[in-house]
Amino acid sequence: MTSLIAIVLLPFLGAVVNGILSFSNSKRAVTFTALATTGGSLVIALYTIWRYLTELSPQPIEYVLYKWLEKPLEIQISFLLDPLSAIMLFVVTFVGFFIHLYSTGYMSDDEGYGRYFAYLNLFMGMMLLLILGSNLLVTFIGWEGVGLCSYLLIGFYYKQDEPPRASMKAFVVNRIGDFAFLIAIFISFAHFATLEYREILNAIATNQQLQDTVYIFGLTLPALLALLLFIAATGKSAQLPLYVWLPDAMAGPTPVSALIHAATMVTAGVYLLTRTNLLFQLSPNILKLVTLISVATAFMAASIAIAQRDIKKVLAYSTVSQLGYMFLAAGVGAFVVSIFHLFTHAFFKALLFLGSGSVIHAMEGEQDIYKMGGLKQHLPHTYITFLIGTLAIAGFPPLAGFFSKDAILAYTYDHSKAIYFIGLITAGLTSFYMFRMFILTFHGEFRGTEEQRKHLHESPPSMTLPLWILAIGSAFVGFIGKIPFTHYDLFGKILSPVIVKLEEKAVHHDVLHEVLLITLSVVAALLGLVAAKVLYSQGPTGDERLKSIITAPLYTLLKGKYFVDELYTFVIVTPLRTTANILWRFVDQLIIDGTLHLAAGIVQLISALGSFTTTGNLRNYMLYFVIGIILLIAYTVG
Amino acid sequence: MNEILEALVKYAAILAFMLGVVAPVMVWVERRGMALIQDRRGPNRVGPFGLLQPLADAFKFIFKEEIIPAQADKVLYLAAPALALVPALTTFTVVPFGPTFNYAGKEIKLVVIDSDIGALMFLALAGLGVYSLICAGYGSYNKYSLLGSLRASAQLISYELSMGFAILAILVSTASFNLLDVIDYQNSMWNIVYQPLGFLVFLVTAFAETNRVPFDLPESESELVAGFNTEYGAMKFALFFMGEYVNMTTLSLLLAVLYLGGWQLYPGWTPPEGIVGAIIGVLITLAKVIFMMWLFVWVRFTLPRFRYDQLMKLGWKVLLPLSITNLVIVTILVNKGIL
Amino acid sequence: MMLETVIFYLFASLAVIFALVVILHPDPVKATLSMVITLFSLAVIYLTIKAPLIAALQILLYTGAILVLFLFVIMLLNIQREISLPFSKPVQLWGSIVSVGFLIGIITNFAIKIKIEESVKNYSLVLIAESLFKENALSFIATGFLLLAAVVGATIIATKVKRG
Amino acid sequence: MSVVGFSHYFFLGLILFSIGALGALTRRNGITIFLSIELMLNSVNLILVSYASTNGNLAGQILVFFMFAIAAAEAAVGLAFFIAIYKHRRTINIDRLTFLRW
Repeated sequence: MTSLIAIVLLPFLGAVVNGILSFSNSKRAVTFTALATTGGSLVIALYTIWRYLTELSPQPIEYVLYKWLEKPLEIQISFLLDPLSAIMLFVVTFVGFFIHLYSTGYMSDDEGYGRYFAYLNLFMGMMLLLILGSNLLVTFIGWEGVGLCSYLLIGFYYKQDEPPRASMKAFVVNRIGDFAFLIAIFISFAHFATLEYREILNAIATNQQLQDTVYIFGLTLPALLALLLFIAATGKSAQLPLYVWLPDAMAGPTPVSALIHAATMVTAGVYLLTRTNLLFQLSPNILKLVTLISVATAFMAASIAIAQRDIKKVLAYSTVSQLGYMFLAAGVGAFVVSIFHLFTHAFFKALLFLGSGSVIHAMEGEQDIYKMGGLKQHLPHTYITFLIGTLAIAGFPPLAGFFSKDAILAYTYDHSKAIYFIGLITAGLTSFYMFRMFILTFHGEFRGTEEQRKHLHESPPSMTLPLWILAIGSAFVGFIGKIPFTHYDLFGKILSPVIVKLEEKAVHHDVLHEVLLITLSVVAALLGLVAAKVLYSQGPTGDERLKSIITAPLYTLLKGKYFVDELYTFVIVTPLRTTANILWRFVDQLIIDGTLHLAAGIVQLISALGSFTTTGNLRNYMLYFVIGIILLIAYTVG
Repeated sequence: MNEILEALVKYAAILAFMLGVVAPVMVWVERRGMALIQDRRGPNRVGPFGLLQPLADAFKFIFKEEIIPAQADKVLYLAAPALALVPALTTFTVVPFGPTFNYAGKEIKLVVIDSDIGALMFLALAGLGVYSLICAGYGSYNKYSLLGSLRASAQLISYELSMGFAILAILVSTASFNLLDVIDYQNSMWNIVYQPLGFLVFLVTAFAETNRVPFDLPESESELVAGFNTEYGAMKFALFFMGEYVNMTTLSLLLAVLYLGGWQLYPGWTPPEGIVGAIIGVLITLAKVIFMMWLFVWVRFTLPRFRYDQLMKLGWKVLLPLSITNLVIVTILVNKGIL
Repeated sequence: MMLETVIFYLFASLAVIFALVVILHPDPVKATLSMVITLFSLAVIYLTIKAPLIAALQILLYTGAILVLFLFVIMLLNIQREISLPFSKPVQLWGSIVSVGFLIGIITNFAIKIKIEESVKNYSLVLIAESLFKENALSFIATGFLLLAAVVGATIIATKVKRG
Repeated sequence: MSVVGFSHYFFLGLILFSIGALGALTRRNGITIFLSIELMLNSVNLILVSYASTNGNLAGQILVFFMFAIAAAEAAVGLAFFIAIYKHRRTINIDRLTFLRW
């Protein structure tokens, strides 16, 4: 499968070329390179996936690019194509290409045009490396690479104050997860002498003793690996307690938020969990932890989102919440559904972000929904596509979000009723905050300045075309998943070889249950819609009414994002900074530097004694030389 | 002792020939040839067809007043003409000018020094010519002289390299530094056929080495008056002059030996036994030398002069790569057993 | 027999005299030209000890190339005569003379201990070539690289444009 | 060794070497110092060749052959240095070139 190489290398090639082109001012060349490489990657990927999935019984295909290190530390750079990576490949290349296309319009006036596309192409390459890697190390390279690109792109507007700070935050917070990932790599290498997913999973599956023996801290080895990988995933995929970087990451350009911080990179954790699902299925405790954290994340993020004013912040918390849903699905053992939600979410969340980008573009950088309103007439395409996206994420049938979210809730219901209800409430909240934002943005009176009103305009075709494509996707991709009341489940069928089925769980409810569940989720979504409509049809004043309903302290708590950032600052950042200061002032400057200066001073003193021979006169040196020879020969001759 | 005597006899003979016959004849040939080419009369007053003109010139040089510039460095100034002649008069000692023959039961080789490293000796001695120019330029206390001498020595060094490489290519195919072996090697075919590129390079560098047109920049009268010998007159000038002609003759002889089969009438021709054969061989060699000398004269009055930068470019960027190419090709061919 | 002895003493004295001129003459051009004569004399001496190849190379390389290079550089830099003669700093002078004297004494002492086995052998070019290209082939190639490096280095150093 | 013994060549070499050494130690013109060093090099060459000839050994000549190459390289680089120094300092009088001093 040499086509895998082409898929991965094309974006890297684009990154290099764009990096070089960024020194010139040729926007057309940059556009061409960016679109040609990602487009080429997309076409080859589509062909490869089609060829692969239409085989009668697709076997995982491994392609070894080269052996990096030989035994005993045998590491090879190799790619793996199986149903899971095929689906991820489709998401990344498809969404990635259209966001590239969108960016050519959105970023067209930016002076860092070439730099932007160099980063974005690099991101594409790294993401492909992440999902196609056949072992932990290649995935890790991609994992770090996307982290780097995320850092670079969040801080893209490095001349302003906020973006560099946000990018630093994202990087540092991600490091915690990466650390766990690294430890997981070390442990698996120490025990299996390999990093290949399939070999590790095979070794675990066939070794009963390994599954039963406690390894450390009361955890078995699979459980430990699962825990570490989950910690890694909480960093990259913005789960509690490491989610704090994602809302801040919205300081980057909007297409970046769409691609990296909604559709692809942040779902890497879900991908990793699914890739190693055997580990999780062997350790029920860790699965429980995943469930708890994910549902807490989903609910918390959704509740924060209802009190935000920044259109992108709302979407960011929405992303965190939806990622929580994905992990929830994984936590209850429904990895297929988790990937399915990832798939649908990639479409509608990318669509929503791009739509918000279109709005921001029209509003000349304004992101506060209080200052928008009534954009329906001015941005018809954006309006319709945004509506589709909103309906999809709120879970209205028959849009994509409905299928995936309903499946997640159905599985959760089997698992635990309490968690199901939290999930259901979260679904209602989702509907509420999305429509709140939607109504405030597109309906009512225009609340911006006269200046802004004059400039209101629909975005160029290069931006609306991706919107429409993604809107169509958001509307219809749900049908490839499980359709209620039937046994049709294309997605599950494709993914079945990847998901280990340790014990067959009851998936099929009777019709009554199923009708009930669907009704409940639709009712929740409708309630959210109605509440938003009632509260916010008069504009931002709805906030006051919301405040009166849920009491002021709670509203302040939500508005202040539960003050998690402040808590982290107080508990971690401040003590750390104080310690560092002490170390710097006393240990570094006084003790270490002092020792060095003392040593240097002594040497200087000694050298001053000998320096009178250093006259700089060549003849003197030659004289020393001759005298030296005389001594040497005299010694030899004796 | 006998060998030394033999060498001295041979040297005396060839020296007498060079200074007594070649130089005067060449003076006449050059001037009459110039007249012929430029459609003029040339010297025709002294003797029939001006044949005695060289003699008259010699008298003029001898009786002219010797002038030494007041600020000149006398040692260097006076050493320069002698230094011009000395390398010229030693270089031909290693070049064979006739076939080996037996006389009174003794094998006599018609080369002054039959050395294993004849070709190397030639290159070494030819290189000494630079010092004459430098002494002349530095000793004359004259701007034009100094410039001319610097130009000349730069030119000499530049072109010596290419000439060395061209000769080396011949020696590689012969597998000997001895020039007699080179002639023997050409029994099957003359080197000019095998190495036309090398021949071309050698020819051009020969012109440059003798400071002749089109490479006579050191003495280009239009810009440097007369170059390094501006301040020289009378016998001293005559010595420079003679040195140039001897050099020309030696290079022509070397050219004949290296590329035109020496004394061979045609490839593979061996002279008859005895003194007669030797004389025929010498005459054939002489014919080739005369042809080459005529070529020198011919070129001198046909081609214009190079500019200095063109000269350097030609030397370093054309001839040197060409000669190295030639050497590489020849080496490869020899290695493959083709040559 | 006598002839060769005469040749040796003649050229040895020439070499020494002009070597003295090299280090004593205030004019660098003359010093270099004296050096030419010294080296040429040495070449003749090489001929008497059956090293004609070395003699030819000595003339070809040293007098024909290296010293011409010296002359070029001297003329290029327009180096004037030294205003005062070399022996102007007495301390340094005496230091030098004493050092060199010691050096000579020690080396002579050293030389006495060297055992000399006199033997006569014909050094044909073929033998030297075999030694050069077979036993010392690696050194020969290395020398080639050294020369290449020297050419490149010299070009870069000499053509470096002065700043400021 | 035919006519005069090895000692003759050795002492000739020694004399030339000491002359070279004296020149190198006392002259102040960079080029002349360089010349003196070349002189020392040549005296060593002479001793090597004569010693090799005396012992019926080729090694000395081979060594001298390599020394020629090295001397050529040294001369090229050294003179290039003088040119560079001259361009920079307008002199090659080593009494005034004291930038080896700290």
